[in-house]
Parts: sequence; structure tokens; C-alpha cells
Amino acid sequence: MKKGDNLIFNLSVEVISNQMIASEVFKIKFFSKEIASVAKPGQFIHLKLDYEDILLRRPFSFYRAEKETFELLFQIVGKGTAFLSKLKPKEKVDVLGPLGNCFSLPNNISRILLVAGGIGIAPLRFLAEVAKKKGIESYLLYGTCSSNKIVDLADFKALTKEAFILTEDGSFGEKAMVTDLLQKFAHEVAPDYAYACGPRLMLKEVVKILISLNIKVEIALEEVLGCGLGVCHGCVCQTTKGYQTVCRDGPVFEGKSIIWE
Amino acid sequence: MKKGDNLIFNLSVEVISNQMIASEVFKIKFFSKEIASVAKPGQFIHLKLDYEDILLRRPFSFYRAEKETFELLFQIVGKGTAFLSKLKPKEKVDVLGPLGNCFSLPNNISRILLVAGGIGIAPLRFLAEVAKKKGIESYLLYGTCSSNKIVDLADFKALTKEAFILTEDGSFGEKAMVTDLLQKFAHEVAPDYAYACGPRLMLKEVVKILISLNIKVEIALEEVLGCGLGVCHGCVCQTTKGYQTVCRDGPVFEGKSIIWE
Amino acid sequence: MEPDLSVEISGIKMKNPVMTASGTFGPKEYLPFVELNRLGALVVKTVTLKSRPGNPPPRLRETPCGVLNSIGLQNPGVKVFIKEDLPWLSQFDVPIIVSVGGETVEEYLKIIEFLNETKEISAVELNISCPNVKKGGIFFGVDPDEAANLTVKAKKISRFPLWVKLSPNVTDISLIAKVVEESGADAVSLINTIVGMAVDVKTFKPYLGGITGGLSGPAIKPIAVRMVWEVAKRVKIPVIGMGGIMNAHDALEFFLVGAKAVAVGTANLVNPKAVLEIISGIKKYMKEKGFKRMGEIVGKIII
Amino acid sequence: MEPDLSVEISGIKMKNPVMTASGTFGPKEYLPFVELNRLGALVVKTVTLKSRPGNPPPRLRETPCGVLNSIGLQNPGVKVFIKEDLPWLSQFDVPIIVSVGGETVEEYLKIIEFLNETKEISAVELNISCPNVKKGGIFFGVDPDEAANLTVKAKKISRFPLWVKLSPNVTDISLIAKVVEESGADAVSLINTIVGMAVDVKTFKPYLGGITGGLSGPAIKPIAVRMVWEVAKRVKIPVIGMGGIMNAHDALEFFLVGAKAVAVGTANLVNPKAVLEIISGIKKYMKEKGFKRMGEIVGKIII
Ligand SMILES: Cc1cc2nc3c(=O)[nH]c(=O)nc-3n(C[C@H](O)[C@H](O)[C@H](O)COP(=O)(O)OP(=O)(O)OC[C@H]3O[C@@H](n4cnc5c(N)ncnc54)[C@H](O)[C@@H]3O)c2cc1C
Ligand SMILES: Cc1cc2nc3c(=O)[nH]c(=O)nc-3n(C[C@H](O)[C@H](O)[C@H](O)COP(=O)(O)OP(=O)(O)OC[C@H]3O[C@@H](n4cnc5c(N)ncnc54)[C@H](O)[C@@H]3O)c2cc1C
Ligand SMILES: Cc1cc2nc3c(=O)[nH]c(=O)nc-3n(C[C@H](O)[C@H](O)[C@H](O)COP(=O)(O)O)c2cc1C
Ligand SMILES: Cc1cc2nc3c(=O)[nH]c(=O)nc-3n(C[C@H](O)[C@H](O)[C@H](O)COP(=O)(O)O)c2cc1C
Ligand code: FES
Ligand code: FES
Repeated sequence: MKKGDNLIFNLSVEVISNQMIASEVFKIKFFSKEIASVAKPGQFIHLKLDYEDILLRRPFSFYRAEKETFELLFQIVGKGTAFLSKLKPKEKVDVLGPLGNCFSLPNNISRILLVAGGIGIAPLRFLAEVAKKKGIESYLLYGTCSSNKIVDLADFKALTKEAFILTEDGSFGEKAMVTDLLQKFAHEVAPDYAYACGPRLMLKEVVKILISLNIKVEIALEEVLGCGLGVCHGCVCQTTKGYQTVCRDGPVFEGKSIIWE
Repeated sequence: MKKGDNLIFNLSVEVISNQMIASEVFKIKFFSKEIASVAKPGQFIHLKLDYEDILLRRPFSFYRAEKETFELLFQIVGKGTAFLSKLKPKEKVDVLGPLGNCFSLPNNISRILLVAGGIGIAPLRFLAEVAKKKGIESYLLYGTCSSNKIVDLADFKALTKEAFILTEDGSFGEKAMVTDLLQKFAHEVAPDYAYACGPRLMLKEVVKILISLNIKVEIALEEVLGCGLGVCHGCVCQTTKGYQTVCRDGPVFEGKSIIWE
Repeated sequence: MEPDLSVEISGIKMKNPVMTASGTFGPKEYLPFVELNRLGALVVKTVTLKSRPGNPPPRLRETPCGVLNSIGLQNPGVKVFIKEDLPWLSQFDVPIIVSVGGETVEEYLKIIEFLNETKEISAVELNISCPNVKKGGIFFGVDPDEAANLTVKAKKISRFPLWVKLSPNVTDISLIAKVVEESGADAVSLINTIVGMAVDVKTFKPYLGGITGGLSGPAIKPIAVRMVWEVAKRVKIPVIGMGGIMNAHDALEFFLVGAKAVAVGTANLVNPKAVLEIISGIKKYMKEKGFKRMGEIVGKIII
Repeated sequence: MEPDLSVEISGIKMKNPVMTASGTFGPKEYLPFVELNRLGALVVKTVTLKSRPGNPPPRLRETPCGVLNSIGLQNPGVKVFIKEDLPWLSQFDVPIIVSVGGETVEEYLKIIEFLNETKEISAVELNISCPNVKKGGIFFGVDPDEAANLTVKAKKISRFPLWVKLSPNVTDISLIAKVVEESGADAVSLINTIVGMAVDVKTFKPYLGGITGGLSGPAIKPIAVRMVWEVAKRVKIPVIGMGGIMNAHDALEFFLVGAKAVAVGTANLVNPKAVLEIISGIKKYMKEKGFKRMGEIVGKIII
């Protein structure tokens, strides 16, 4: 993973659109030249949501960023995301970002593997887009619990060389978990590099499998965040270098550096 | 003052309309047969506002109630009222009421004096309406700080025999405070009974003046409320009978029974 | 099969582990909203020996996610309570817990003597933790020796099981709990309110007539949960948890750290039906999770 | 005329009475948002003798209007601090207050000895109130004798004014403040966080890796204001107030009850510009009300 840009903005930005695109999953678009022009895949934005007794900001990965706008993809899991889902065009949100480091796309690679579980697809879409621009071929393995959770299928098909979709209940694609088929898929694709995002348990398994195949993997981690700026040390995860902050040393980590509990 | 009806409802009721009718003053209308049919002038409704970290309900006097709807008049003073001002038709609010006692309109009276300061006009409009139906003549002395705070002027003119409007800055009517002209006005009107609502300091003065003129006066008091049901003893005021609850023994008290600090 | 929510506290059988916290629930006033027979138990407003007028207003102030109150134990005194409230209360099939408060040991004991003459009550709760009275109250709750002395004497004379309600305004609440247990208490309830204060920067005056007040509500929940956890680890008598319980999930937090029952306070002021909703919420949770008895939850925190 | 916000605390002249609370503000990281020269003072994250890895994650949990943290004084140790952070900090025209924490009296004293060798700092703040470390920390803050002993020894050797940061997890904070004053402290700051806990009812596990954590934020403000009031009445040394200050009005509450300065903690995590907004808010308030100096506000509560 790479250091993100050092430019960090704290702005009030306007919602352009906000739509449900899968069950309890929303895509929200904001206007901000400043942020859109420097955001990198893997980085996130920290939103201040003035709702009920919410105190801390809420972090979301960039799902897209182009010229003057950026998009987030989010799933409703609590009151912050519930509130976010109700924001309407023209409403404003106080944002802090881009924050964190970003996925690395070393120059010498030509095909990458993206492994997404559920809403973990968010940072990987942005990565696939940037990879494509660089002429790097992406192969996507994307699992959700059910067909109604799958987002932007056509978009992913266009961005990737191959998109392999699974559901846990078999309602779309193969009935399997990402980790069930990863070994085979990774073997076939034989990527130079892999990137994964999803639930913690999945990531742990994904890293194990890819390491056993000798494929370098970067993962985007989640933790409850405070400041988002590397100050409070509230968001650490255990790594081979000791505790590292998810917000600043991460959210992207080398798979092999994480010490899973 | 009289005991209110014993029927108390805890319902989720729908907003019918909500409009600004003066500077920072709103009129909101709700649909509820149950409540509208039993509400009495002087009684109030206790609103649960799900906004930010608001915990306690907020009380508002009935401004009108007819058949299936009731109206409140409120002024924005903090976050509860700010939120209330943004409610849109069809949104729902959890309400508890009608609560408290009500103004008495003894049978043998024929002309009453209403004294209102600012938003204190709210409970008096409802009283004027009921009085009119009973064939009792109302005389209104109504003061606000400025012309942009005056509400429903035409309405009050229709409901009362005479409506005398003052502003503190002279931007409408005479430049005076209610308490400046009360003595003269009360003397001319010579009412059987008087009713007042407004800021605490004004009420104290109004009661003093009217008592000196030997005119019986009932006042509607405010306090920070908790339960609204007479349980927590959080809302007491000092009276000749000791501490009494504004929410249950009041909000209407005989002017002479209050011990002002 | 319906989960069994019943619990037994100091020999009192309760249909479920949810009671009303002292001073926050009016059985008569809440009757239109709450079927009293469905409550686990009803803890009445603290009674004192003589009637008390309470503190000067204003008595309430909302703070972030909390409420400061300075009621000051306004109540008509134990005799009026026994004559006027108790007979009415006894028509219901719900354990009545009488909270008692005093300025001296003698006052506490006198009240218990009065209560000893009644038949309708299930337990006495010693309120040694009210922060809103000048004398007595919290004084007994912050000093282990005073707490022990009062508990021993109260236990000696009380015909009823003795609960002691602890103050959170102490360095080590589990020490007070332990001392009180050793002195004969049959259960401890905690927490009472935390002393707090708010000032109006427009007038330079405190918002409360009593200057300071007791903080309750969601704001104090993390503190209450921690204290219940500390106490439950240290004593064997039942622990009754409270402080900021607004819904079933909040109540479950208290059970997990070791509360055998919970009490609901501030939530009643906001939502008259709070207690009932919390009871059904707990039942629903147990059904979904497949729990059959409270014993499968109480103290089952995984560390 | 512009109001004069300056204050003097233990001989340190500050442009205004607003500082950053220890552990919640990163001077380097906040530089894009905050002109450091505009701060009243900068209290750095507590340093310990050796580097500390801190507590196991998760370390943060939001609670109603509050935050529980279990950071556990993660820091690189005093030597790294002096070598790497202090030189950079000294380029700014703002008093640097170094918060120190230890497991034993000796550790505290050793750190002070290291700091004595530096020139860039304005005061030392003894953190005797961190609830998130197993040994030391809060232990010194809840026992008057321990607090006195440590303060006397620290004062004896410190080249710099000595501030002591008090724990709210005590029965009588003004007693500790008094004892600490008598032991030579030049100022007291309060409150540190209140021990709290939250449990996930889905997993039965505590939300924090450290099980309990320290509660901060608006939820604790009424408790903090009350404690500052109690302490300010009892001691003559300056009182630095903190706990839930999110805006200028919150800060003013603390001044009115007697805080000569305030510190802002959790608010920094939410809004990097919080301190600056609070400073301008206080200035605006003073202008509107016609106040010229902080002395016209500090301790001016009308009872
Ligand atoms: C770097 C980063 C990037 C993220 N990107 C995305 C994204 O692109 N799309 C998306 O849907 N989600 C993303 N998340 C997770 C998202 O931040 C949380 O879902 C959100 O904060 C929950 O807020 P809430 O108020 O709805 O839930 P809450 O009511 O606060 O909590 C609901 C549940 O979410 C957990 N939670 C709360 N806050 C956080 C947090 N800050 N981080 C992780 N879990 C939390 C709680 O423990 C609880 O179990 C990301 C998290 C991180 C750290
Ligand atoms: C019986 C009764 C009837 C009332 N009728 C009306 C009415 O018809 N129209 C109207 O505009 N207002 C009325 N009020 C006052 C109204 O309840 C308050 O203005 C409202 O609760 C403020 O809420 P907030 O969240 O906007 O303000 P907050 O942010 O809570 O506070 C703003 C200011 O209002 C004060 N305040 C807060 N809560 C109350 C309360 N419960 N009672 C009194 N003051 C409070 C605060 O001390 C503060 O100074 C009535 C009050 C009572 C007790
Ligand atoms: C308005 C009010 C009155 C109270 N009166 C009493 C009382 O008389 N006796 C008592 O032991 N506790 C009293 N309490 C404390 C509550 O019983 C309870 O311990 C505390 O409020 C914490 O619970 P909560 O956060 O659910 O309210 C009172 C609390 C409030 C808010
Ligand atoms: C994330 C975090 C880290 C903290 N670290 C320290 C610390 O290292 N040393 C210390 O004395 N206080 C520490 N505190 C306590 C704060 O300095 C402050 O006393 C407390 O949070 C109350 O203020 P607040 O409500 O404004 O946050 C920390 C608080 C938080 C939230
Ligand atoms: S959230 Fe504060 S260091 Fe990461
Ligand atoms: S608000 Fe509870 S008694 Fe009046």
C-alpha cells in the first residue's frame, strides 16, 4: 500500500444524488472538486452526520471519484448510515478527507485480482477503474449473501476482464462463499497482485489462501474510528510492526502484515 | 381554573400543515379526533421530538381544536422548536395529552379580558373561541416586541369584541408594554374575569394590577416539564398551597395563588 | 415455547426482571398506559418520616442525553403513604417495594417500623444515595461505615427483605456493596443519579434551584453498566441494575454484566409505556436467540 | 475594543484560556486546520518513561452523547518525545504542557528529570487519573495520600510549574484537589474520563478490548461542571476545567463555576477546528455582553 496524498480538506459538500441500488445499500454522490481530484482508491472520507446523539464521524471508502464529484457506497447498519440514506440532493455534509493510505498499483503488474465480500466491493470499484486506465486487467471475485445485495453488475463487467459473482444462498451465480472458490479462481487468473475487502473473517481466510499461493495481497480493513487523522490511536489493529492505525497507517495493509486474533 | 378531562391519549399523530405565520413563529396542525374532541383551553399537549439528543418531551398549549384537528402556535427558542418548525405534512409525532387543567369560564360571566404577551397568545385564542360560542364577550390586550411577531390579527379581531394590540418598539399599534396599559384597559372594559399568559415577569405584574382592581385573574404558567402527568414533581411552582405541579395542578392557576420569588 | 422471564430477588417472585425506578413512575397516573400487573415489581417514590416539600424550582434541566433533577424527595411522608397509597396499590398483583429515605439513622428505622405494621409490601429499599437532600441521603451511601451501621440496624428490625440503593458518587462502589452485603442487605440496587450541574450563560445562574442535581438517562448508562459489573463480581446477593435504560437492549447490557433485575427511571418520563416495551423487547430477544430462562443471560458476559 | 482573553496560569501567560486536552490533539496532524499559535496552550499526549503499545483493540465505542476510549496511554516514551516531537513543537509561539504518566512514583520522577533537561516546555501535568492502565495512573488519583506523596516529590524536583490532572472517579474530588494544592501543585486540571463500559448484546462481549474504558464527551459535562465548581470553591490555585466542551457556551459554563482556563478533548476528534471555533465563540460572547477581561466571567456564577 502507498501513502495517500497529504492534502486533507475539511469542507461542507453538497449531495448531488442518493439512491438505493440494492437492498439496504445506497450510492451517494457529492460535489467537491478539491476532494475528487486527489482521492485515491483505498482512501476514505470521514463524514460528520448531525443526527440524534451521533458524536463521532463515520468513515466511508471512495467508490468513485472523477473531476468534480465523488461517490460512496454504503450499507445501512445503524443510525448514521440510516440518516445518510435519507440525505437529499442539495443538502450539505461536513466531510474530512481524503484520509488514509491507498492501494498500490506497482508499475510492473498487468493483471490483478479483486476479492470483495458484500459492501467490501466499495473501495475495489475505484481501484478497478484506475487499474483499467493504467491498462491493468482486473479479475473480480465478488460474493454477497443474496442476489438483492449485488450492486452495479454491468459496471463491474465493463471495468473488469472477468467478474465472477457468487451468492451465499445461490440466488445469483454459484452458491458459495468467496473463500470457497478463491483458491481455484486465483490459480486460474494467476494475478500479479491481489486486493481484498470484506468482513474480517473473510479477509483472514483470503490472506491465508493467497499467501499459500504466493500471491501478494493488500487488504482494506475496518475499525471504529475516532479522529481519522492518526491522532487518537483509537483505531489500531495488530500488525507485525505492532499496533498500527487503520485510519492513517491503513486502511490498506499488506495481508501478510496483519496479526489476526 | 378547572380540572381538565381525565382522558389522556398517547398517540402517533399526523401533521396536516405547518407554516410560519410571524417571525420565528409557526402554526402547526395535527390530525387526531381523540385529542381534538376533548382538548380544553389552557390544556397542553406533550410532544416527543426525535431529534438530536432531545430526551424530554416538549409541552405546547392548544391554540385551536376542532372536531378532528388541533393546532399549536410555537416560537423557535431551541432545538426542539427548531425541529418542530421543519416537520412536514404527513410526518408523525408521538403526542401525550391533553394534559393539565383548563381555564374556567364560570356560567355567570359575560365579558372577559385576555392579556397576552408574545407567544402567550397561544392558549388565549382557544379560550376566546370557546367564550364566543358561549356568548361571552372577549377583550384582548396583546403585546409583542415588534410587528413581525404579531399573529392572526384578523382572526383575533373576529373572535373578540375588541382587540388592542401593542408593540414594544411601536412598529404596530401603540408603543408600550402590556403592563403599561393594562390598568386603563381593564378599567374601561370592566371584565368579570381576566386570563393572562406570557413571560413570567409580565404575569407577575399583570396579576398585581388586576388584583388591585379587584378583577379575578387566571394565568397559564410555564416550567420545564418532565413527565407532564404529575408524577416526577419536576415542574413545581410555589403557591399559597405549597409547591404545585404546573403540568397537573396547572398550567392554569389563580393569579392570587402564586407566590412570585 | 415462551421464554420464562421470571426471577426471584430476596425471596420475592417476580414475573419478569423489569421494575420501575423510585421517583419516576406514578402507578395511578400511568394506569391508562400500563397494566400494572405486568410489571416485575413496582418501586415507589422514596418516602420519608415526615412530609417534605422538596427543593425550590426549577427542578429539571435537560443535558446532553441526560436529565438533571433536583426534586429533593418531595413526598407526603410515610403515614400518608401507608394510609392513602398503599391500600390502592395492594389491589394489583405486583410486588411493592418501598423506598425509604431519612436524615438520621433513627428516621430510617422509624419509617421501617411504620412499614412493619403493613402487609402489602414485598421489600424495603434503603435509599442511601439521594444527592438532592442536604442532610442524610447520600451521606450514608458514600461512607462504608455509615452504610454498614445503617444497614445492620435496618436489617435487625425490618420484617421485609432489605434492599440497599447505592450511590455512584464514590471511589469504589463495589466496596460499599460488599460492606452492605456483610451488614445483612438482601439485595443492592444501583445506580442512583450522579451529582451534576448546569449553568445558564445568559443569566450566570445555575439552571436548577437546588444548584446541583442528579444526572440520569442514557448519558450515564456506560458508568452504570461498569458499576453493576464491578458490584456483581464482588457480591453474592442479587444486583438490581439501572441507569439510562431506555430499551430492551440497554436492559440486556445490565443482565449480561450480572444484574438479576433492572429498573427503569428516566425512560418513564419520556414514554409512559417504556417498561412494558422493555419487557416485550427482552422476551422477543430471548425468543430469537433461543433463550429459555433469565439465568442463561444474567452475568454471561464473555470476557 | 477587542476583549482581552489572556490568562495567566502558574506563571504561564496564555493568549486565551482554551487549550487542547491531553491525548486528543495532534499538533502535526491538525496543522492543516489549526494555526497553533492561536491556542491558549497545547497539552501533549501523556508520555511515559518507556514506550507503551497501548491496549488491545477495539479501543473506541460511541455511547449516548459520549465516547468510551481504552487507548491505554500508547506513546513512544519520553525520550522519543523529547528527541522527535519537542523540537518541532518549539517552533510555535504557544505554551507546551507535557502530560506525564507512570506506574510508580519513581517513573513519574524519572520522566520529570528527563523533562528538566529541556527548555521548550512551560509546565508539567501529572496525569494521575488515566483509567485505562492496569498499574499506576488512576491509582494515584483516587487516594489522597498517594496523590499527596507523588505531588510533593514531583514538585521538589520539577523545574517547571506542576499541574495535576484529577480523576473524577472519586467520592470527593475537592478533597484530592485540596491535598494536591497543599502538596505544592501550581494548578489542577479536571476532569479526566469516567470509567465506563458497554456490552454488545449480539456477541455478549464488551465493546472494548480493554473491557472498561474512559467516558468523555457531552454526556459527562454536567458532572465535570459540578466537579470544577466544587474544586474551585476549595482551592486557591488555578483550576483548568474540561469534560464535554464542544462549543463556546460549554466553555463559558466552566468559567462561570470557576475554571480559569479550559481544555477541549473529544471535540477535537469530531471537528479539527473545534478549539479555534471555541476561542472565537468566547470572544464573540464577551463582545456582545461587553466583557473586557476573563476576570469578569471566571467564578462569576450567581447563586
Ligand atoms: C476506513 C473505513 C472505510 C469504510 N468504508 C465503508 C464503505 O465504503 N461502505 C460502508 O457501508 N461502510 C464502510 N465502512 C463502515 C462504516 O464506517 C460503518 O458501517 C458506519 O460507520 C456505521 O455507522 P452507523 O452509525 O450506521 O452504525 P452504528 O450505529 O454506529 O453501529 C452499527 C454497527 O457498526 C459498527 N461501527 C460503528 N462505527 C463504525 C466504524 N467507524 N467503523 C466500523 N464499524 C463501525 C458498530 O460497532 C455496530 O456494530 C468503513 C469503515 C472504515 C473504518
Ligand atoms: C404548559 C406549557 C405550555 C406551553 N405552550 C407553549 C406554546 O403554546 N407555544 C410555545 O411556543 N411555547 C410553549 N411553551 C414553552 C415550550 O414548551 C418551550 O419553548 C419548548 O419546550 C422549548 O423547547 P426547545 O427544545 O426548542 O428549547 P430548549 O433548547 O430545550 O431550550 C430553550 C430555552 O427554553 C427553555 N425551556 C426548555 N424546555 C422548556 C419547557 N419544557 N418549558 C419551558 N421552557 C423550556 C430552556 O430553559 C431554554 O431557555 C409551553 C410550556 C409549557 C410548560
Ligand atoms: C425525576 C427523578 C426522581 C427520582 N426520585 C428518586 C427517589 O425518590 N428515590 C430514589 O431512590 N431514586 C430516585 N431517582 C433515581 C432513579 O430511581 C434512578 O436511580 C436514576 O434515575 C437512574 O436511572 P435512569 O437513568 O433510568 O433514570 C429519581 C430520578 C429522577 C429522574
Ligand atoms: C481518545 C482519548 C485519549 C485520551 N488520552 C489522554 C491522555 O493521554 N492523557 C490524559 O491525561 N487524558 C487523556 N484523555 C482525557 C482527556 O484529556 C480529557 O480529560 C477527557 O476526555 C474529558 O474531556 P472531553 O470530554 O472534552 O474529551 C483522553 C481522552 C480521549 C477521548
Ligand atoms: S481514528 Fe484516531 S488514530 Fe485512527
Ligand atoms: S412534569 Fe412531572 S410532575 Fe409535572
